[in-house]
Amino acid sequence: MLTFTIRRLVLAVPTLLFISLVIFLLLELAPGDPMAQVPLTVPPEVKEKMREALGLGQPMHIRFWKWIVQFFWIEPQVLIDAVFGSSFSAGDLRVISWQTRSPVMDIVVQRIPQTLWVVGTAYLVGILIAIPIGIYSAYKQYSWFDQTGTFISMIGFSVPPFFSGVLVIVIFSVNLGWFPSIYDTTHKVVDWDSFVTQLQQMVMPVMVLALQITAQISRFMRASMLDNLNQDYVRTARAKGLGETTVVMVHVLRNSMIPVVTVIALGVPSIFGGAIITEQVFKVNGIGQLLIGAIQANDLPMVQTLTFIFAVLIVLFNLIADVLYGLLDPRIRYD
Amino acid sequence: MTDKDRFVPDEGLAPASTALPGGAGPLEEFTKPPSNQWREVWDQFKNHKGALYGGILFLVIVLWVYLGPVIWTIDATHIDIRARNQGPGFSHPFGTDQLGRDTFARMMAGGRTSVSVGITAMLLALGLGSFVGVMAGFFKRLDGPLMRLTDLFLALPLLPLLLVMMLLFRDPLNSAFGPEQGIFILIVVAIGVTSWMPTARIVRGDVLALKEREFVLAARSIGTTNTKMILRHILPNVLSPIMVSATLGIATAIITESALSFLGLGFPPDFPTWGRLLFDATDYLQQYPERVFWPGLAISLTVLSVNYLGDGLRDALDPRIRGR
Amino acid sequence: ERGTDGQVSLIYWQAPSILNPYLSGGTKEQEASAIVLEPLARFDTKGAMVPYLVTEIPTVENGGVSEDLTQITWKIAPGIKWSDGSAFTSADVKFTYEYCTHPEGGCAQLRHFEGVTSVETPDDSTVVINFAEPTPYPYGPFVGAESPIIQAAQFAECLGARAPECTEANFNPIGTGAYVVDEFRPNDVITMSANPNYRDPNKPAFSKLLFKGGGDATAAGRAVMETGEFDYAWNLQLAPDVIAQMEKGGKGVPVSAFGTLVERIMLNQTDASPDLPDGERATAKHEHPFLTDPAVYKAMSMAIDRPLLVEIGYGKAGKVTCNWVPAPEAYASTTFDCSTQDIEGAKAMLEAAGYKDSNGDGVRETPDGKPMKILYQTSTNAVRQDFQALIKQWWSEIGIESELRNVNASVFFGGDPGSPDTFQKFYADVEMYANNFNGADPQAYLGSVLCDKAPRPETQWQGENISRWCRPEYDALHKKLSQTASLNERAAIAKQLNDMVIEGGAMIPLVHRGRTSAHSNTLGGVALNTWDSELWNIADWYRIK
Amino acid sequence: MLDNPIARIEGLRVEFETKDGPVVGVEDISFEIEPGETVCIVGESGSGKSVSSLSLMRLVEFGGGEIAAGRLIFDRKDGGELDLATAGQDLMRHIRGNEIGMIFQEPMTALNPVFTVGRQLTEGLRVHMGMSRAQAEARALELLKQVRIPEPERRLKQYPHELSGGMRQRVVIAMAMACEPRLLIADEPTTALDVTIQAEILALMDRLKRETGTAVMFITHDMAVVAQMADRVVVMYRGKKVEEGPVEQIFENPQHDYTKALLAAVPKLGEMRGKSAPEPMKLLGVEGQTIAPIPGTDEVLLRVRGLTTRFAVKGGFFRRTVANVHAVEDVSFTLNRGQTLSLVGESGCGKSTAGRSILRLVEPNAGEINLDGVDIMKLDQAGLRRARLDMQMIFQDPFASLNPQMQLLDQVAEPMRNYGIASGSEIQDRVANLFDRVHLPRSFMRRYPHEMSGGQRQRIAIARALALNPKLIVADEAVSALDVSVQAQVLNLMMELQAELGLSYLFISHDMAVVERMSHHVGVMYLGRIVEMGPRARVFENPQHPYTQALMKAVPIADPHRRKAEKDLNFKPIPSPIHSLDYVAEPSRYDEVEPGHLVLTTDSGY
Ligand SMILES: Nc1ncnc2c1ncn2[C@@H]1O[C@H](COP(=O)(O)OP(=O)(O)OP(=O)(O)O)[C@@H](O)[C@H]1O
Ligand SMILES: Nc1ncnc2c1ncn2[C@@H]1O[C@H](COP(=O)(O)OP(=O)(O)OP(=O)(O)O)[C@@H](O)[C@H]1O
Ligand SMILES: [Mg+2]
Ligand SMILES: [Mg+2]
Repeated sequence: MLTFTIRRLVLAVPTLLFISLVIFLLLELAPGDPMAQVPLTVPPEVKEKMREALGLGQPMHIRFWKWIVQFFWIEPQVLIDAVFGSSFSAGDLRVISWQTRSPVMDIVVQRIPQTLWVVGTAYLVGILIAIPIGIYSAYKQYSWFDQTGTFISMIGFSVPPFFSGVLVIVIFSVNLGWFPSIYDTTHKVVDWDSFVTQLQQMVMPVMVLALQITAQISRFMRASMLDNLNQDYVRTARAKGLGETTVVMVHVLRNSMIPVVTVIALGVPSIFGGAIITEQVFKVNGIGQLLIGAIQANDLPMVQTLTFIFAVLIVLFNLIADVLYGLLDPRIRYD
Repeated sequence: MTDKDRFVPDEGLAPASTALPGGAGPLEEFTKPPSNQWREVWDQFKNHKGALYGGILFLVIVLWVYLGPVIWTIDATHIDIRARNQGPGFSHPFGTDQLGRDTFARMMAGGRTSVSVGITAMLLALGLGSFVGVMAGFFKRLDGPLMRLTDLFLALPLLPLLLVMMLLFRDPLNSAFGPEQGIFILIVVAIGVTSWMPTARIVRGDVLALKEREFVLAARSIGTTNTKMILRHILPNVLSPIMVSATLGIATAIITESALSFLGLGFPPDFPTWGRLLFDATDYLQQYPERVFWPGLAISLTVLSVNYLGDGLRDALDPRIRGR
Repeated sequence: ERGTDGQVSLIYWQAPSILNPYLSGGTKEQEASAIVLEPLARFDTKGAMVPYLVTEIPTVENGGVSEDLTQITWKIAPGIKWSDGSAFTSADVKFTYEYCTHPEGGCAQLRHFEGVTSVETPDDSTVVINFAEPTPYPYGPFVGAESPIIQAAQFAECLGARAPECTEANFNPIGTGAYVVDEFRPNDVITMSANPNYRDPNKPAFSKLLFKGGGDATAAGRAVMETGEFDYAWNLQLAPDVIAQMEKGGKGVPVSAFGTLVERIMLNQTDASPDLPDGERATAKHEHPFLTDPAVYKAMSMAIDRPLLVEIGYGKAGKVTCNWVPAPEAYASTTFDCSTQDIEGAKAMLEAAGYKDSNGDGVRETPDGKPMKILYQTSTNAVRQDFQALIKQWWSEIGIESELRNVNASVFFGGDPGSPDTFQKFYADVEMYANNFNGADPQAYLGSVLCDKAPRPETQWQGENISRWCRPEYDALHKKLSQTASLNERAAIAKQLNDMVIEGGAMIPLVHRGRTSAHSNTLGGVALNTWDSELWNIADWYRIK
Repeated sequence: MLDNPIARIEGLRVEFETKDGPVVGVEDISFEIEPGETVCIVGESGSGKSVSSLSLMRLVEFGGGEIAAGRLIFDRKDGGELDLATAGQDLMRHIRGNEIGMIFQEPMTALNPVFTVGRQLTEGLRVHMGMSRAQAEARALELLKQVRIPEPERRLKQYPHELSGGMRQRVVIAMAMACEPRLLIADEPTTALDVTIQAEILALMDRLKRETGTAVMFITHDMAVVAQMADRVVVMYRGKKVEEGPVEQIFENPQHDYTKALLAAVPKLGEMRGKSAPEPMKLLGVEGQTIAPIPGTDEVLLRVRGLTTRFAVKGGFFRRTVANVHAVEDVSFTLNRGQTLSLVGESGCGKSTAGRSILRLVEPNAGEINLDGVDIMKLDQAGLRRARLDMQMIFQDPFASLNPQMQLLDQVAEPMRNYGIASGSEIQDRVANLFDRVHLPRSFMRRYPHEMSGGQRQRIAIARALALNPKLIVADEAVSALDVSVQAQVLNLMMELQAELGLSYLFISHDMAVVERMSHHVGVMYLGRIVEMGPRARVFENPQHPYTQALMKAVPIADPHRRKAEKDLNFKPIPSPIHSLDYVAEPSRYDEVEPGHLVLTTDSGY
């Protein structure tokens, strides 16, 4: 298993380098210019100078190489410095956002907490709701509960968040006044009251996101349970005289969770990636909003870095899903 | 997660004793006459209640959006400014919008685009996904590169990709197909190209498993070439996961299109789609709630009907289940 | 009493990414930095200048401006301190000039210092600005939200190419304004607190300020007027019935004010057909097949029902206008009237000029047989899309077929020379957007249609003359304006210039747009200003008890 | 009290709710089981054996069935009688596993793959006996010892997939025995197992029964097993009981036609004694059967020399080959035209690999294969494809080897289409002829595999193999998955075709009785090598190699008078065929003990 993991990790490096190159070329081809924000009154020659200051004057391969160095060599040093208080990175040029003229990673780090709070919680809540629903739907296949569950998850799947988000805002903030419609990213949880406030402001975005997540995961859970409920070992367990609860919640569930757990692991990168539309609707200003903002402002270093981080996460969690599968299912042996 | 190893009690269907004395002679005939394959598919499909209703509903929606304008002749872009912001009434069954355009007509026009986008984008994604999946699963040498390609596409951000595509292809497409067709092709391709990966993975997994099945070996021993092997033996047997992807694909394509509208990358403003109608109407959620209701309902109904339709089709296309 | 009213919360649906207006030309950055950084003088709600960091506005009458119009002298008011407690001196002003005019700095506000030869500091409280030529309107530098003063001490190391590296200074500039930055989160939120060293000991009334960015205008309006979570929402570009509905929420009110913003349709004087090779497309090399014909653009203008547009799109925040320069009062021409739609008249005009529908497809052809089909583009925005649909219908009634296109605003206004979708490139026949000028003097604005300002490949498609409209007599008259000092005379010339542009078909003005913002019922002191930053008087804001 | 039956089934009727309305699983079944007695239920697949047993456990309900009528009287430990058909699920839960234990057919799937053996064994104990974890584990260990699993301590911590099939089945037995139930239901406990393991398991059950006095309800379709195990026999046919009686009576004096047919269809080891050439079986109710020996010719068709096939075991960081599975090691034989050579041996000894290597469906590492003058090993892909015209294969699992999505017509026509032998309507005619050949009605041509019975499917596979008029057919366990009665028919069909068309078979099987019936020559394989080879009569009547002898002994004999005792059986575990890269296999050397009868002298590992 360890060899497998290491092998996959090593193989991932060229893949990731290739991915980063493709992203880079893609962004180069994309329309948009970082000087878009600068008004027309600035003469072209000044703009040209500004571009040069951003490193845009250099040929493409040099810029790509610079980004690689900055991202893989300097940024880790900054991280080490931040943790141990050393100063390896002093004076080195970090990956700088064109939009804010500040290091990209600092902004990313700033955005992670709110993304995790909202999207992460939604993912968690979604899973926690989805699993029991999936189990029960499968156990009572074609019952009214199952039918309703299918129906609701299909609706949940088909309602775009820009609509459901506004709908809950109108209902819960405007009409009922229960929750704030705008997420306060500066809010800090220090005591119980502030925790309650935090919960209040999280409820709606979490609700909207969790609806979609629940819809998907519960379908998976149901299918997986159905696959296992008819297996011979279930009959064996019953023949042993075990109670229904034990049979379903221990024997069947454990087996059914294996594929679901890996599906869940595969979804984790999307937490870090944020939920672009939901973040926008509730003004959560997490990673998703950062990405879309950067794209709109043609902030290439930011977009490049963010998408590359996503790529790393996706590759990493693919691996984690595989390893989890191997760990959970004793039949699977890598090597 | 396919149902390929779902418990199918096929033994006992034709007791072996039919060949024994006491039975009706050595080779008893089945009472059921051998029938046309498509007839059987239809018979099974008919008996699947959800599928039948889903299918009918989907058909109704498709007919409504494509043939409806023949009956309801008001032009979806016609502005009748005096009649704006009307509620449902006799002359405008779904009311009118802020410019006095007939919502009913706009729903049909929007549905035409949405349904076409859904179906074509799904077909494209499916075609790509199945192709990559089959190739990767079947040819060991291609497996690594193709799966890395899949990773790459999974990791690519959709938005810049779209912007690049818009930049590179919009003008050529516009001049070749006209502006509406051009953007239609662009959006369909964009959605298709960014959503084939899950299908590819599932298909690959199934193909890998199928390759180990004895009938593939048997086919090889009777001299079946690779191409024929894929066409005759592999593809029909991965049809059911593909069908599932297909039904989900239509739904996701319709929803993705609406998200593109939200981000301002979708169709032009006078080109209604359900996603855009819904998006435009959310601003008026409080004043005119019925405006969000219609497109919302249409999207949900389509997604639902397609889902049930897919369930039924999958069962109907699998001769093992069909025989039950 | 300073700091007694708790917190004031502002929501801007576009989030600032930096607090240094010299490094970003965006309105959102200017608005946000206006809370902290101040210019020597600002414009009030009527466009008149009010002294801020100076004792009075220099004029020729009071001797502040030299007779030959090449020098202006500002007297800094005594006792002004930076928020860190150090004294504000003329050196800071001079530094600001140096900072922005540094050849490698890429300063976004360079045009405010156009024509300035030097800034002198005879003493700590005197600033003398010298111009190369007689400048009848010498209030470009250091006046208004776009060219505030930055602290020399803080930015000393940030000159030229090093400007972008000063993240700390760019995010937390030290200013003389009513508030000090506590934390700046780029593209998200800014928290500020009252400036302890603010010159008026009783201001500001709030101790804290929250400046939230992001989302969309609907949500911002809702947060102020319906849920009352925020005190102030900026620039609510929403349909009037949406705003009216929000107002029913009862927590806040929309306020509107008119500046010089005009929603207009620009008419491309050149041929933007995709059949032309790149480099010739949309340049003066090829004239537009029919848009330059007065009969055509006049008919197009007549076909438009402007009052209806106002009603649908802007309600109280809009007025019908036929002018490019609608304000200030003195500069607004009254030559034209365009408040009634005249489809029949338009048809007749086209008919008379030889544009007939000869093949019966409902679209007219030019005398040489070209169908009158145009591409009509604008940025993505609900109101603009409604306008497009309406105007498309009206034009189709007079036999001009239009194809609509909307482009994401960030691309459309982005100015990327590589993108075909920018408004400068104008790869369309007509395009709709709004523009205005800051300050109260239209001279620079009127200069934007000079022949040599046309975007073209040689200028990397930069330039303000979007229509590529070119009349030598206009250029000459504009030159005359730049040499005239008398306000009355200037107004007369300006009106004449405006009329030439409209008459000549560079654009079809549609709506004189006001700015609508909203503030909560409990927020006092708001005076919506379209000539300067909306937050120009934020020091005076208070909580109504 | 003593003669009180432990379980009495009266007029049982079970219905299943299906899409096409209710289906009757079993109808009006009545029989009883006395304490300490073994009752065997026999009958072909689908006759309702499992349904009856599951009803007794009230587990049919979970499969969608319903006990529509009848009583299931069970005599409980504390004396009272109880009708299980009406008992509540709570009470049933108490009885299941505690008073009635059940062993299932498939050891591969009957255990939960994600829990350790120990966990699954102790579960029932803790529920029913209220044992603590430690107590339960101690008892589990004891149980494993009882079922004679080697290294029982280690097994407790292992997962099911880490055990061999035989061991798994023992675990299942131990699980069923855990609470010392008074009635043990064994639903085809050995069907999926090898002869040798089967023999062991049967002996084990017999011993356990004797030791604990448990009554056993034993379900099987294998008459030989019945003969070994039963006290009484219940014969079921199409959901009904057709006959019941003591085992001797059933075997010696069967009353019902079906029972007679069943017994006639069972190939019995030793039946062919004294006959030199194979001959078809006499089947009841088949008119006009001509039973004539099939002599074949002496002309060599296939000559295999030193065939060696290894599978690489990859590992390490760079996925390099770290070891080899020596699946087939230096195998040589010849096969004559019109004759059958059988390869026998236990699971995993390399029979299939040998067969596939000859067709080069797996690539052999070394060796020489000469088919009718063509050197198969030297052919390129195109040549190989052409060569396959002459050699075809029939696979073990008739269902798995047919494409479930293709109509039978197309499946049979596929080889002809592939080689462009025929086209259009000619194909149709040819396929029709082939259907006639294998005795399938032409009307089946438009059917799908799942619409056929197992025997019919195997006929399709045979028809497909015949389509190209091959000279050689490799039949890899072609009848192992079939019911006895069907098996007999397919065997007869194959022999008939051989007689008519002069086909040669390489017949691969692990069933000694079938091999005896079919073959001219026999090769016994063990761990990749042929350990003994010669004319069928010689090998069966005079086995020389110790492995052959052990194998012969393990075969259950369909005669209740010749039961085997556990002590007769003595199997060594099979050594691993995996060897490191530098392992050099010794060449196979043989002793010719009689003319044509070769015995391996090289150490085979046995
Ligand atoms: N879940 C079910 N749904 C419908 N019919 C069923 C079901 N289970 C069993 N049957 C039917 O009941 C009959 C008896 O089946 P059963 O499983 O008892 O056969 P069996 O004798 O055990 O066969 P085998 O030897 O193959 O195990 C068959 O006709 C079968 O089709
Ligand atoms: N594709 C393969 N890769 C690796 N090892 C294999 C492969 N196929 C077979 N083996 C191994 O080769 C050996 C011989 O296998 P083979 O299938 O020939 O046995 P068999 O005698 O046919 O057994 P059975 O009676 O179970 O079919 C076994 O140890 C098996 O594990
Ligand atoms: Mg059974
Ligand atoms: Mg085998």
